[in-house]
Amino acid sequence: MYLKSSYEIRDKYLRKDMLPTIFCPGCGIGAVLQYTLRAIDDLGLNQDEVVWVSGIGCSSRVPGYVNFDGLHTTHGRALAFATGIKMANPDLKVIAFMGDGDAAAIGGNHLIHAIRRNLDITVILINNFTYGMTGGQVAPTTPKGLRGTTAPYGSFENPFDIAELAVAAGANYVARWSVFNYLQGINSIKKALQKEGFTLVEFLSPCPISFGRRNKLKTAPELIKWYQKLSVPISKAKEMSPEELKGKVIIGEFIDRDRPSLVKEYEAYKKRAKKAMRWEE
Amino acid sequence: MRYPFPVGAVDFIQGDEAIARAAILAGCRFYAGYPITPASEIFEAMSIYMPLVDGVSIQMEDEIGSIAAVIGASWAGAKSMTATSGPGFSLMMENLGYAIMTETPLVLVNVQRSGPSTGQPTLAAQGDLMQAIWGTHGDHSLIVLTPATVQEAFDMTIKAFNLAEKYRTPVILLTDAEVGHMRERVYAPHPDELELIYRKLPANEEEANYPFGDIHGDLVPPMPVFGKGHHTYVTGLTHDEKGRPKTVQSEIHEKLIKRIVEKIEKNKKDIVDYEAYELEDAEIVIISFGIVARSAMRAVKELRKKGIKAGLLKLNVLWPFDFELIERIAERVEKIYVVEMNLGQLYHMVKEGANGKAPVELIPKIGGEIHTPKEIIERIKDNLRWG
Amino acid sequence: MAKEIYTKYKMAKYLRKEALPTALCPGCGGGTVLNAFANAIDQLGIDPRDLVVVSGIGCSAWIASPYFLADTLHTTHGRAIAYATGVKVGLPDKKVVVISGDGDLAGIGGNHLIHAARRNIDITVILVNNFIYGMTGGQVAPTTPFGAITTTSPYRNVEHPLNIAETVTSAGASYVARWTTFHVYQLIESIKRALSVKGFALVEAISQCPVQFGRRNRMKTPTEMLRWFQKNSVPLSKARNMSPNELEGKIVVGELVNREKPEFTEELNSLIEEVSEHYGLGDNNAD
Amino acid sequence: MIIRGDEPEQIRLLKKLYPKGNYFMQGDEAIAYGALFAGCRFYAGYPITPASEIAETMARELPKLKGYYIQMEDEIGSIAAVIGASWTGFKSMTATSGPGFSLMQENLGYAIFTETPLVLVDVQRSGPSTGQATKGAQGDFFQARWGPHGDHPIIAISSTSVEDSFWETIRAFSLSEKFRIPVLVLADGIIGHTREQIKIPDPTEVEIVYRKLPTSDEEAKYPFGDVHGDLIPPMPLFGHGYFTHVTGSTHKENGLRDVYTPEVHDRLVRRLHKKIELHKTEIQKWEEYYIEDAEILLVSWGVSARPSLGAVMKGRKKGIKVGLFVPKTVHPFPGERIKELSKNVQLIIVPEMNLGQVILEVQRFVRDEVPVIGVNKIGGVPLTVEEILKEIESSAERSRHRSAD
Amino acid sequence: MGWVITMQIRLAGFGGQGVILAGVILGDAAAIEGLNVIQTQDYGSQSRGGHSIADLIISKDPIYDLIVTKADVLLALAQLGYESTKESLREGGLLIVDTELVQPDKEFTGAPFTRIAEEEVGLALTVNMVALGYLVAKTNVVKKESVEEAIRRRVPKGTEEINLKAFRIGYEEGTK
Amino acid sequence: MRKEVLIGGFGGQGVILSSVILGRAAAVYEALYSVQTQAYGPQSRGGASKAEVVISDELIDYPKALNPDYAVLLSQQAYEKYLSLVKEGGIVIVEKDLIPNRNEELEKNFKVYVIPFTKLAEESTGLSLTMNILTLGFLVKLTGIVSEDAIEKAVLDSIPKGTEHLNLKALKKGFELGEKALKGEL
Repeated sequence: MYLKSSYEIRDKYLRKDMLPTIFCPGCGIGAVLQYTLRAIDDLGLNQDEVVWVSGIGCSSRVPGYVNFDGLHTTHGRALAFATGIKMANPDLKVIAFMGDGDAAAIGGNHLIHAIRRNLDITVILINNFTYGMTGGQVAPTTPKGLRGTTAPYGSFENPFDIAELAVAAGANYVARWSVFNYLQGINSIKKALQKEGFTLVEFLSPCPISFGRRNKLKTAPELIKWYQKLSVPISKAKEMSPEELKGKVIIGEFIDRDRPSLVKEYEAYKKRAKKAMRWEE
Repeated sequence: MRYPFPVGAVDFIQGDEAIARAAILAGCRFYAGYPITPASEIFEAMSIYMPLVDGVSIQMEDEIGSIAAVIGASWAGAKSMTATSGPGFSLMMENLGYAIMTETPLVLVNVQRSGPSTGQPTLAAQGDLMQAIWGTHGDHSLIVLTPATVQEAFDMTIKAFNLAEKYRTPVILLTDAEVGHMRERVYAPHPDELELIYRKLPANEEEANYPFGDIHGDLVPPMPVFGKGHHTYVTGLTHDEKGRPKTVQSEIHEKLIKRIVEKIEKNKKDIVDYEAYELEDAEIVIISFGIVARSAMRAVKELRKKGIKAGLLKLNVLWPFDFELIERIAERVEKIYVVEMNLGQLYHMVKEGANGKAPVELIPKIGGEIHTPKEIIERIKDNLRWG
Repeated sequence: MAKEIYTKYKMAKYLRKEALPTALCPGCGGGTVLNAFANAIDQLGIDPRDLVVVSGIGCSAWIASPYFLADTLHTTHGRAIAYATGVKVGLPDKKVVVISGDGDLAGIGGNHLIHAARRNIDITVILVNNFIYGMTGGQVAPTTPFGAITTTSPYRNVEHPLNIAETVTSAGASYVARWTTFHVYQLIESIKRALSVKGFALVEAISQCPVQFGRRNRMKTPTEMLRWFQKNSVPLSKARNMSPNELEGKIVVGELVNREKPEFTEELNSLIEEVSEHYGLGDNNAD
Repeated sequence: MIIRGDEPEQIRLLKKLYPKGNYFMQGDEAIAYGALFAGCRFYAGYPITPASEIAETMARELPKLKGYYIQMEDEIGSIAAVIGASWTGFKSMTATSGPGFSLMQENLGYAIFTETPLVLVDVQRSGPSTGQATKGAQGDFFQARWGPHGDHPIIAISSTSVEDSFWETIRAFSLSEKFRIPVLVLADGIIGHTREQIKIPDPTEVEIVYRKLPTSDEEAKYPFGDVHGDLIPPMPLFGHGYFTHVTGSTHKENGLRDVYTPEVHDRLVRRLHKKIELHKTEIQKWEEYYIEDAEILLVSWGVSARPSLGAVMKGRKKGIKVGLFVPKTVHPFPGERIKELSKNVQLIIVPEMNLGQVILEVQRFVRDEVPVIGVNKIGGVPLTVEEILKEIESSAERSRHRSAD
Repeated sequence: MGWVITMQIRLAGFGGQGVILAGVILGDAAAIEGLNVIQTQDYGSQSRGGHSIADLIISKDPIYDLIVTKADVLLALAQLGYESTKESLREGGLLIVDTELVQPDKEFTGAPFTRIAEEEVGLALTVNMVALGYLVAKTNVVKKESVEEAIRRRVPKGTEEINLKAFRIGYEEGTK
Repeated sequence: MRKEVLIGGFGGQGVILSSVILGRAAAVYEALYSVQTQAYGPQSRGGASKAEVVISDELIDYPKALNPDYAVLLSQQAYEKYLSLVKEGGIVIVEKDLIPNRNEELEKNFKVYVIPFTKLAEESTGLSLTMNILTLGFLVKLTGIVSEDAIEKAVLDSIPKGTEHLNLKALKKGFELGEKALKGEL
C-alpha cells in the first residue's frame, strides 16, 4: 500500500487557518484523525458530500480542523444531530468523531438508540479513559483503580466496554484498536465507511496530560507499553479464561454484519405509506 | 404536489392537527419528536403525512434528541419542526440555546400543560411564557408566537416557519392543551395562495465563507447548508464570522451575541403582531394572549353592553415584546388588566411597558380550566364598584 | 367488589388503599406484575418499611408507585434509576426497587439504565415491557417489534427493537432475567432472586397492553396477547442453539446472567473507610 | 446512616481537617467548603468548566467526612440523584454551568414541586450554548427565575467574593432546609476561578439549619400539607416507615396524585408561592453602601458588585453623592427596597455582565420613579472600577446640567 | 523597586510553563503576609501549548477590581505571552522577560530563566520558580520567606526541595 | 346566532364522536363557525364523558358552553351534573333507561324530551353502539341547528368504512323521531 505523506494529507484536508490544533503533545487524537483522513482519501470519497459531526470534548474539536461541512454540537448529543442530517439528506456521508465521555457517558442513550435503529453513520470513538478538556475527571471508561481529579483515590466504579455494548445493541460493524495499531485502524475505518448502517471504530488513545500524568503514564513510550500489556487480540482472547481476561481490553473486529440500515428501511416505509393510502400500487 | 389532507378547503380539526398540516404546507419536511401529552397528536399526524410527502418523521429516544435531530436536519437543508409540552420543553433548553447560537431556523411547538413538573398533563396552562423567553442559559433572543384559535394555530405555524427562515432563528409556537385539543373550523389555503419564505442561501463562494457574518447589512447571514461543497463549520462555541471557534476574545463574543439579539430587536416592527378590539375609546383595557384572550374578548363585549368602555389587546407575538405599544396604550387608559392562565408572567412585561402611566392589575388563574368571561367581568366590576 | 378484594386477596395488605382502584385499563399486564412483586416480597418476608420503590412516568410507573404501600418516589420521565441511585447511596441497608416501563427505562432513560448496570449498584429494576407508550396513546417505543403498527408508525415500524436484557447484561449487571406475564411463577422466582442478589438486577417482564398495542396489532383481548407470549417464548437454553433467523420475532425467556461482581455502594463505602484510615481520621485518633 | 453534619463526630473531623484560620483559595473551592461546613454530605455531579473545581474538591474532601461523592452519567442524572438522596435525609448539592444548568431544568422543576431541599450551584459562564467555556458571565439571571416550565417560586442567591461564597453557600443550605425548596447559588466563572484570602471559621461558629421533621405519624401523613400553619410541611424521610409517596404530578396534601381537580392544583401551587412570599423578609438579603444621601444609586449583584463598590468609593472621593445596593438574594428580588430607595435618588445605574437582565427587574419596580440605565459588558472580562466610575461621572455631569437648566 | 499601596502583576507564558502555579504561589505568599490579594488566570482551552496568563493584584487596601487593568509588573516567559499582554503594562512599569525566549520592543530586565532552570537547577520544569524568584527579588512585593512557605504548601509532594532551589537561584539572579 | 350544545354520558357511548360530527357538519357543510371541546376526567376509560359544541355565524370568542341551549344527557351522572347549567327554556334530551332518577322540579325550566335511545338503536339497527348517531339525528331534526344534509355528510366522513349503512339508518331513525317530536307526537 502506498502511503501518502502526512503533509499531503494535511494540505488536502485540513483548514490551515485553524491550525495549530489544541491537542497536547502526545495526544492520540491527531493520529486517529490522520487514519480517518487516509481512509477517506484511499476510498476517494467526495469531500463535499461528507459531513463531520461531534459533541463536546477534545475529540469533538476535530470537525473544526478538517475542511468538510462540520457540526460541532452540544455535549453527548452528536448522534441525535447526525440523525437529522442523515435522514434529511441521505446522500451525505456522516462521520461522528467522538470521545468516550461524550459518546458513552452523557451520550450513552443516543449511542445505543442510534445503533438500534442502525442509523447510517460511522463513529470514530476516541477512548482516552478520561475527560481531558475539563481537566481529567473520572470517566465511565476509566479502568478501576486508576485516578482522575474526581477520583483522587482511584476509581471505584466498573468501566464500560463500549465495543461490546455496541455489538449487543445491534451495530453492523464494530472494531477496536489502540492508536498504535495504525494499519488495522485505517483498514477498519475504510471498512466502516463503506458499509451501510451503524459502524463504530473505537481507538484506545493516550491522554498523557490529563490521564497519564495522574497514573504514572506520562510519556508516549510508557503508554505504548501499557497498551501492549492492556490489550489482547480477539483471537487470543477467545482462548483465555475470564480470570485471565480480567482488567484486559480486547482489540480486533467484533462484528461485521449487514442488517438493513435506517435509510433503507425508511425508503421502504415511504413506499408502504403511499400504498396504504392507495397513492401508489 | 399531492397533499394527504384537503387544501383550498374548510375542515374541522384539532389545533394539534392544524399545526401538523400547516407545517406540511409551509414546506416542513423533517419532524422528530417524542410522545408527550398534549402534543402527541401533532406527532401522530406527522407520522401519517410525512412519508406521503417524501418527508421524514422520526421518533427519537428523548426530547433532547428530538430537537438535536431537528437542528441537524435544518443544516442539511430541510425546514424542520418538533413539538412537545412542559417537561420535554425543559429538556430541550440546552439545545434550544444551541439553535439560537448557531442561527438555525426551526419551529418548536410547546403545547402548554399545567406545571411545574409533571403537574396536570391533560389540562391547559400558560405557565411557560417566561421560560420560552428566558429558559436557556446566557444572553439570547428568539421569536415566540401564540395562537388563540385553531385557525390561528394553523396560520401561525406557517408564519413561524416564515419567520424562522427569514431571520435564521428558532421560533417557538406557544400554544396550550385547550387549543391543541379543541376542534374548530379551519380553512387551509391551497399552496399556491401561500407566501412561503425560504432561508437566504449564499449567492457565491465568498458569501458562503461567512456563515455568521452580517454580509448584507441586514444582520441575517445567508445560510450555507451542508452538502453543497461550502465546507461550513458550525459550533455552539463563541465563533467569528467564518464560524471558527473564538472562545477567549471578548470582542468577538460581544459582536456575535449583540447581532443575534439585535437581529430580532431591530426587526420588531416586522415580527410583532397583535389585535386591538374596541381600543379606540377604551378606558379599561384587557391585555391577554392565547386561549384566554377569547374569554377576555367575550368579557369586553359584555362590559360594553353594560356601558363600560372596555377594550382588548390580544397579543399574537410574545417575544420580541413591544414595550412601547403598551406604554402608548397606558398613556390613554385608566387601567390595564392582564388576563393569563398562570400566576403572573405577561403581567411583569406589561407592567414594565406601562411605565407607571396606568395601573396594571393581574387576573390570574391556574388549575387547568380557562377563565370564564364572568370571572373577568366580576373582577373588573368589583374594582369599579370599590375603586 | 372492591371490598371483596380487600378481604379475600392476600396481598391487599401491601397496597395503599386510598389510592385504589388503580388507573390501569382492564386486561393490562401491570396488575400481574404488581401481584408478582407483592408475592415476592411476601415470600421473602421483606418488611415494606425496608423498601423504597422508585418509578418514572408512564402506566407501568404507576404499578407500584403509588399503589404499593412503601416509601414511593414517582419521578420524572426516564430518570427513576438516577433518583434511585441517590436513594440507595443514602439508604444502603434498604431494598431499593425501580418498577417502570420500557419507554421510561429503556427509551428516554436508557443511559441511566446502562450506567447503573455498569456501576452494578444494588438496585432491583422490574422493567415492564409492553412494547408501546401506553399512557400517551400508543406511540412507537424502542421495544416495539419490527413491523408492528403504532400511532407514530402507522405504516409499520421500521426500527429494530432494543434487546434490553442483553444490553444490560453486556453493560455489567449482576442479575438479568426475562419473563412474560404468562410466566407468573417464574416471574415471582426471578423477582425474588433479583431482590436477593447484591448488585444491579434487572427483571424484564414482557407484559400485555391490549388497548394501545394489541388493538392495533390484531390482538384485541388480553388472552390473545397472552397466547402470543406463550407461543413465541423460547427458553434461553433452547435459544442458544437457534439461528438469528429462527429467533426473529421470538421472546427469549429465562435467566440471562447471575454473577457476583463488586457492588457500587459497597465499593463507595470501603473507599470512605480507606480514605479515613489513610488520613488517620478514625475515632481512635481523636485529638 | 444519615450524616447531618452537626454531630460531634463531624465537628471533630471538620476541626481536624480544616483548622480555623486563613486560607488562600478559589471561589469554587470556597463554595465546596461552605457546603461541607453547612453539613452537605452528598454530592452528585458531572464535569463542566468552570464548575469542575467544586466537584473535584468535594470528591477529595467528602470521603474524609464520611460523605458521598458520586459522578453521574450526565447533569440530568446528577440532580436526580441529589433529589433521591435528599429524601433519605442528606443535605445534598450539585454544581454545574450554563449547558448543564439548562439540562437540569426539568428535574429542578420536580424538586420545586416536591419541595425537596437541595442546593444547585450554577457557575455562570458566557453563553448562550457552549459559548466561552472558561469565561465568567451573569447571563443566567432570568433562567434562574424562569428556567423550568410552569408557575413556580425559587430562591436564588449570589455572592460577591471568595469569602462571601463560603458564607452564602451556607446560607443557601439554611434557606433550602428551612423552607423545603431548592436554592440556587448563582456563582460565576470569574469569582469561581479567582483566588483570595478567606477566613475559615471554627465549625461551632457556623449556624446550621436542618429541615423540620414530622413529630408524629399523624404529621407524617401530610408531607405536602400546611400542618403547622407556616406553609412549610415537615418532611417525612424515606426509610422511617412512613410510607411516603412523592410525585411530580399535581398532588394532594397526603402526596397522592390528583391531576384533574383544578382546586387541588390551585391550592398546591399557590401555597408554594405563598410559602416564599410569607417568609420573604427572612429570605431576602442585601447590602447597602452610602445610600443615606445618595443621588445616584448603583444596583449591582454578584461579581459586578465589587468593582461597583470600588467605583462608588472613588466617586465619593470626587464628591459625587453615589451609593450602592447589592442584592444577595436575587430571587425573590428585593425590588420593594429599591423602590423605597429610589424615592430619594435621581438616577439608578445597573452594572452587570450581560445585555441587561437585573435592570429589567429594577425597572419593573421603579420605572415610574426614576430613570434606570445599565452598564453592560459581555465577553468574559469583568467590569472594572474605571468603567463603572466613568458612567457615574458622566451621569453626575448630565444631572448637573439638567439641574442648571 | 519599592511599592506603595497596590501592585498589579501579570505573568504570561504558554501552557505547561507553570505560569499559573507561580501566580498561585505568589498570591499565597501575599496572603501569608496578611496582604489583600486576588489571583486570577486566563488560559486557552488546551491544557498545553496555548497562552497562559496569571494575574495578581496585591494591596494593603481592599481590592475592588477583579482583573489587572494596568500592570505594574509584567513577567513574560514566551514571545506569544509577551505579544498578547505587552499593551497591558503601564507606562514606566517593570518588564521582566526570559531573555532567550522573548525579544521585547521596550525597556526590560530579565535573565535566561529556562536555561538557568535546565543548567543550574537541573530541571527545565522549574522555570516558573526561577522566574518567580527573580520577580520577587526585583519587586520586593512579598518577603522571600513567605514565598518559600507558599512553595512548600503548593508544589507536589516530593518536589519541594528542587522547587525551593530553583526559587532561590532565581532570587539570587534578581539581586545581582 | 350563538348556539351551545352540551353532550354528557359515559365512555363508550360515543359522546365525543357525536360532538365532533356535529361540529364538523356546521363548519364544513354549513360554512358556520364551530368549536368542539371535551373534558378530560380521571376516568376517561369507562368513566364520565363530556363534550361541548359551540356553533355561530360569527367568529367564536369564548369557546366553551356558558349556558347550553341544548343538552343531550345520556347518563345519570351527567344528568345530575349538567342539567342545572342549561339555559332557561333550553332543550334537554334525556336517555330514558339510563336516567331513572329525575329532578322534575328543575326540568320545568326546560323543554325536556325523554327517549330510550339505546333501546331504539338496538331495535332499528341491531347495534346499540349506533345510539349516539340516532340521538344526533334527533337533536338535529328537533333543533335545526344544522341541516339534515350537512349532518349526513359529516356522519359519513367520521365513521369507519363499512358501517355507513348502519349509521345512516340510525341517523334517519333519529330524524323520524325528531319529526314526531316537532309535531308533538312523542
